[in-house]
Amino acid sequence: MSTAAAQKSGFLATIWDYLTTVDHKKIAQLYLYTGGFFFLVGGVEAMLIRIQLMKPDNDFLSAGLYNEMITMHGTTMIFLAAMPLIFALMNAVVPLQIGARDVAFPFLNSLGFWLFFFGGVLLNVSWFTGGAPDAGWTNYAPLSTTSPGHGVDYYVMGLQISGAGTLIAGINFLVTIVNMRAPGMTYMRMPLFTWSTFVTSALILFAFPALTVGLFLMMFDRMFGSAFFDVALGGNVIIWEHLFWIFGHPEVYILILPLFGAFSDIFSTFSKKRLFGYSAMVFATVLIGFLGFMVWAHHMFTVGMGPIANSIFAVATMAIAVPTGIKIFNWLFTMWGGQIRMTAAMLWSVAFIPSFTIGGMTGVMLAAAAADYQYHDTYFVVGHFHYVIVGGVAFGLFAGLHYWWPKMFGKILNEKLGKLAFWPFFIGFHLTFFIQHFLGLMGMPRRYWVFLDGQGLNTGNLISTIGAFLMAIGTIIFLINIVYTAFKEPKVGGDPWNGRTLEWAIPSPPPHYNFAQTPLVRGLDPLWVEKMDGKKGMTPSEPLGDIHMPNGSILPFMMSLGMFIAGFGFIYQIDSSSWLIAVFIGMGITLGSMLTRSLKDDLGHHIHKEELERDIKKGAGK
Amino acid sequence: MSNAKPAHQHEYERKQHREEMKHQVISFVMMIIFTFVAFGMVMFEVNSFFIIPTLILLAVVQVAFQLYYFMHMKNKGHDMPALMMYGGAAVALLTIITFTTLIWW
Amino acid sequence: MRGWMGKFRSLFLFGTLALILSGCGKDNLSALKPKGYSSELILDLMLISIAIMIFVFVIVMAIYAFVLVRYRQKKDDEDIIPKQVEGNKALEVIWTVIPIILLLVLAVPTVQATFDLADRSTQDDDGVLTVEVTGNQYWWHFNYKGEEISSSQELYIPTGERVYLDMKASDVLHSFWLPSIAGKMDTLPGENINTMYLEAYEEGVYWGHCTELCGPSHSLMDFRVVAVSQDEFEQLKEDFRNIDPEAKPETDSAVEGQKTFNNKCMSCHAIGNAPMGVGPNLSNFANRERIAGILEPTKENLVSWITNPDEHKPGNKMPANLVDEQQAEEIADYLLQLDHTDVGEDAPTQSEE
Amino acid sequence: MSHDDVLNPKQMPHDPEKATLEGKNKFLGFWFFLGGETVLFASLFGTYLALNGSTQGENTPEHLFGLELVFIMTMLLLTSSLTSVYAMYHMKNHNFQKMQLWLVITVLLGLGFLGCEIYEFMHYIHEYEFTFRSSAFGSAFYTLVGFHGGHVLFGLSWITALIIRNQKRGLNLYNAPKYYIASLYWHFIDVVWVFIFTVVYLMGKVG
Ligand code: HEA
Ligand code: HEA
Ligand code: HEC
Ligand code: CUA
Ligand SMILES: [Cu+2]
Repeated sequence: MSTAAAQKSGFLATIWDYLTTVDHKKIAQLYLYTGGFFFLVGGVEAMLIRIQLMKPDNDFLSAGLYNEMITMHGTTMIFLAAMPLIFALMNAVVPLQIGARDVAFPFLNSLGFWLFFFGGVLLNVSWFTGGAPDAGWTNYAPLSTTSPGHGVDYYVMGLQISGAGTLIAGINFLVTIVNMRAPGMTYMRMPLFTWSTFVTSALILFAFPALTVGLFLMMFDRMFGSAFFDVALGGNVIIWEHLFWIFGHPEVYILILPLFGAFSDIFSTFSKKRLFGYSAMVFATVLIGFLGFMVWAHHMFTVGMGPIANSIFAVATMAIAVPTGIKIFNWLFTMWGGQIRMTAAMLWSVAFIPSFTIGGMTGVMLAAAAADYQYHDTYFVVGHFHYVIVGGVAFGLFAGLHYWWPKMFGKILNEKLGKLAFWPFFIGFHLTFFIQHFLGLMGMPRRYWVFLDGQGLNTGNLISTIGAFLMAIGTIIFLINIVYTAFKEPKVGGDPWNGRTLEWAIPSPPPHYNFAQTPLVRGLDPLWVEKMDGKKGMTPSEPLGDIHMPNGSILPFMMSLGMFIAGFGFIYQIDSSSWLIAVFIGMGITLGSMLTRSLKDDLGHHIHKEELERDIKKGAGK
Repeated sequence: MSNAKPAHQHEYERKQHREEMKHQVISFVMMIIFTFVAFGMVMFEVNSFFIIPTLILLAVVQVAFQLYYFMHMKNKGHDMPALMMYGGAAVALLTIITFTTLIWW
Repeated sequence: MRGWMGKFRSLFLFGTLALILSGCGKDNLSALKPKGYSSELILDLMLISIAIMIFVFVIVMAIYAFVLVRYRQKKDDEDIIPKQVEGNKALEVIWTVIPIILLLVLAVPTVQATFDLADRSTQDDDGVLTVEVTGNQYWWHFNYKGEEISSSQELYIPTGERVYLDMKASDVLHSFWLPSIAGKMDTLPGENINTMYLEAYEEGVYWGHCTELCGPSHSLMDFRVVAVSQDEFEQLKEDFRNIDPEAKPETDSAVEGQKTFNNKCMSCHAIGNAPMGVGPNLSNFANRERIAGILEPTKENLVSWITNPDEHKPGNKMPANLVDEQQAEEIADYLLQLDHTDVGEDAPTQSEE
Repeated sequence: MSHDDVLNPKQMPHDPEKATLEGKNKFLGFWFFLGGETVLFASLFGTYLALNGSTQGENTPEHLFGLELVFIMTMLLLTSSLTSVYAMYHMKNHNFQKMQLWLVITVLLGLGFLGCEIYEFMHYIHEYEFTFRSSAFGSAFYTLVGFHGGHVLFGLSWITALIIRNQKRGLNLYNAPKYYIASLYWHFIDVVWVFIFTVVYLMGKVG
């Protein structure tokens, strides 16, 4: 039981506590630490890429290693850094924003995290066992099916396991948002971050199964001799591309939408205004999610689908600019007439607008199918997606972390250092990626281990590399800030930013039951509504009573560990069937844990009224 | 199991359940009939231009019976399930269309 | 279609844009310096889109700058509570409708250009050349359909007419990109054949890249397209058909080289007209601008390639150390005199600049 | 609601599967999961349809498939869907033993189905040398139908585990949602099968 363990002190007890926790706030921290770690790993890989491309004909990395580097950089950044960091924010914030005590499935929440964790570890183990995957993050067949060694097998198993975790997390958030809202929290009163979490989770629900199937087919081809992508036996390599992008395009909106939500909350808080055009914002979010499923083939314009398909997908893709534009203008007009406070969180958000707009506009340029015959697979595309991903997702994560850090850890990240980290990162970002558009048009394809001298590409690449170093400096300052804040900054109260939404109505960090009494929501921006009525906090919707909480459990960890072990078994049974033992052991652990879970009743425990009253005296009630 | 509900309400619920069960049995019979028709058409080689669309239509109707009657999607409190099933079906449809038109050329 | 889009170019904004962009990149390699029908069409499309984007960006930035300057909180205003505006119907309609219009303006030429570039109506006409292109790890093969000639690494085409390419791959995916003449098209293994066309306006040697990740040496899978006048192209066909694989070289060393080559290398390479082998056809090797697509054509480089190709193109399929240093030099002498045509020799190329 | 109420309710509510918050969550979460499964199977169907011409020889759908067995399998599975409906009917009427009985019948029918499927696969492999590896069509066929078979197997184990685990203690608010979603799962398996017999077997025979 988590409460019992927490009372025991000591390092091991803390570890045990985190291994067994089902508390969404602690799971948020786990996501933050692992995602943050993988961001650094992906960042170091990016730096190695940029060093290799610093000058023509460079041989800092070997050709094979370079391909491993880009593959792992892309895969790590997308699946193991950006997504978990987003989940960190969602877990930390969404239940609080809707006035819930926890998520709908605390146990599954923990399972989702551990699956992601072990999937990510499995993927990265490949560095030490003779070579990482090297067929690009898109892993196109037949390069991937014929890639020697076990690199691609790690890709398949790692993503399959962490993908299962993601799917679970998505379902969890969907149900949480549908079922767990506090009284009065209607759909049209939900903060935009919650809304975008909802839409994102729906995208996960419908997009990830396509990846799952793709990975299964890839696994069968590589490990069990099937012929899906083997043209000699009638297979077809385009199938992988479709499956990958049916997943892959929604995935990029899975990445950006939650941060659109975070920006909405931040702009509104630091402009002291309610979000301009709230219902249009909700509508635009849903519409982006919806359209996101109809455009995947814009990644395949040069595959040869023919002019009809290309035209349809081109026009459908362009349509997404409309709801996104609605968002951009609504943010601008949220600030219009407001009282803008330039905190570090706001700084990142403000910087996001021009950066993302450029990225979105190059996206629309890419969507012009005929023109994409020139852009495709060149640095123009690399420029586009780093503008939206770094300028949108990474900026958003920095902004969101600055904004919600006090809620997660009870301390505001040092503002001075925050701004100091911003500037080199911001400048470095534009230096690195703006020039890449031109490099692409001047004839530099992407995924190029070397570019040749005398093609006019030298200066551009050098500038790009310099920019990357500035980003690294920015990142390091941000890390320093975290350490500095942990030791030097004072504790803050529940509502350091003069917030508007429910999460600011409870202490920072919140007690593990979040709300001693479930609040009554009386409008959009519920806390602001109460403040305007001259009240200090939320009005409770229920009398103080016992609170039902779920029990911690080691089973999610065990299930995921089993999958991890089985993963190795699957990878190496090609070499020797004795590895099948690992499959059996691993699956045994997983299935055994599942059986334990379903046969053993687990009804949770209650926190008693007296305990709550004690907490409230100490300040937990407000 | 002891049951402390007022007798009339108890009766009422049971009647409702019986009513529902009747619908379900009817839908089962329909499903069986559809299946017979589908297999019959193929086994007795009813060769017609429409045979494939007809087969698919029969399947879709049959599945609708499963979802709405057997799985109770017609009952209230199923808005969200319906939304998500239709969402899934829409993506499914796009996927199938793609795989039947854009894979070989 | 080209007509009305071409006219845009004379407009002021387009003119300047085109001018600025064309400052970028090398001749015969850059998408911004079109030398052919498709690339020019695409550049026009790009310019339209860039103009729209600049228009949008300027508006966004104007509002942005105004907001950030005007509405920053001042020192003493901390207690001011701004009006909590819910929204504004009129504004919201405006920023929904205007982007839709702008996108339509972009969508129409996009669709037109997409269909234009997929046009194959003249492929089966008399006298229209179709080349079968095959992408291999990491080299290209070109078979001139119906002409009984073929070449590797360098594709010869006549200027001023459409040449169709029927494209496929023998192993993994590749993509054929010729920025200054046309866009790109993937080559796929299996039954899916892709078609695109090239129409070069000027004579020249144009540089192309493989743009689909295809293994360690993906970045070294360069090729060239030599566009020559139609007369010269006729001459070329003539020259290629008359290649005599047995022709005796002039120097002794080359004669030795020929022997060794025929012994050790012919299992993969061909000289003269032959179906595509495991390695590139070397008929007119001395006419190549690069060895294996990337190396300066010096004897030193060639010897080094023959003895250890992997050092230059990691992972390529040609075995190392088939011959010793001495034999390699002789082979190099032999190969470097396989100069079967003068066609294309004075065509301008990007490396000259 | 106290723990006692959940395990030994003084009064069974109208919809026991949705009486607790946990039950409501399970119910909804499981439906969402089925939404995702729809896409999963659609991807498999798509792959199958794309590859069903890639037979590399005479092992074509027309040549291989026999409709009699498929018809029997269909009847088994369809009927098992009805029996699980009966089980839920008795759950709503709080008649635990009858519910268990109908579920046992469901499991038996499901086992029958699975047996036929295994026989079918064996038949193809031994009589026709038509395997997972022999052509892209073979891979697609066994993967699609096998994924469904895997679902059947999982569903059977799940329902069996529930039957055994709860035999002694009867229906309560803690296990009612579990029963309910297990039966949803079983129906969904039938839904998928309807498309399999239509798309794979019937359309395969039509050619
Ligand atoms: C967060 C991630 C993210 C986001 C949000 C986007 C957003 C968009 N992307 Fe991007 N994209 C990627 C991540 C992302 N992309 C990645 C990772 C790849 C490469 C994958 C790989 O190959 O490895 C890629 C590749 C990619 C391609 C394929 C290129 C190629 O490989 O050849 C295309 C083509 O259409 C495209 C288009 C778009 C469009 C139209 C949008 C739109 O959503 C953008 C909409 C936004 C705006 C337009 C700006 C704001 C709007 C206004 C101010 C209103 C007015 C505007 C107009 C009228 C234009 N993207
Ligand atoms: C979330 C997604 C994401 C993010 C954040 C980034 C961030 C960055 N990316 Fe990434 N990138 C991709 C997703 C992403 N990328 C994808 C999907 C691809 C395609 C892959 C493929 O083709 O398959 C790609 C490809 C890609 C390429 C093209 C490679 C090629 O085609 O050959 C390049 C080249 O410049 C590049 C550079 C960078 C840089 C410089 C950053 C920088 O922003 C990174 C900044 C971060 C840091 C610099 C971290 C600094 C950390 C430290 C200094 C560590 C300190 C250490 C300790 C304290 C232990 N990326
Ligand atoms: C097993 C097959 C094989 C054999 C044997 C072989 N080669 Fe090659 N060769 C190749 C391949 C494949 C390439 C293309 C490499 C690439 O560019 O990736 C190549 C490329 C070349 C090139 C560069 C071609 C160009 O178009 O620029 C030369 C020159 C060459 N080989 C010479 C030789 C000589 C000389 C020998 C014998 C000593 C030889 N090869 C034997 C497979 C072979
Ligand atoms: Cu061939 Cu890249
Ligand atoms: Cu996309």
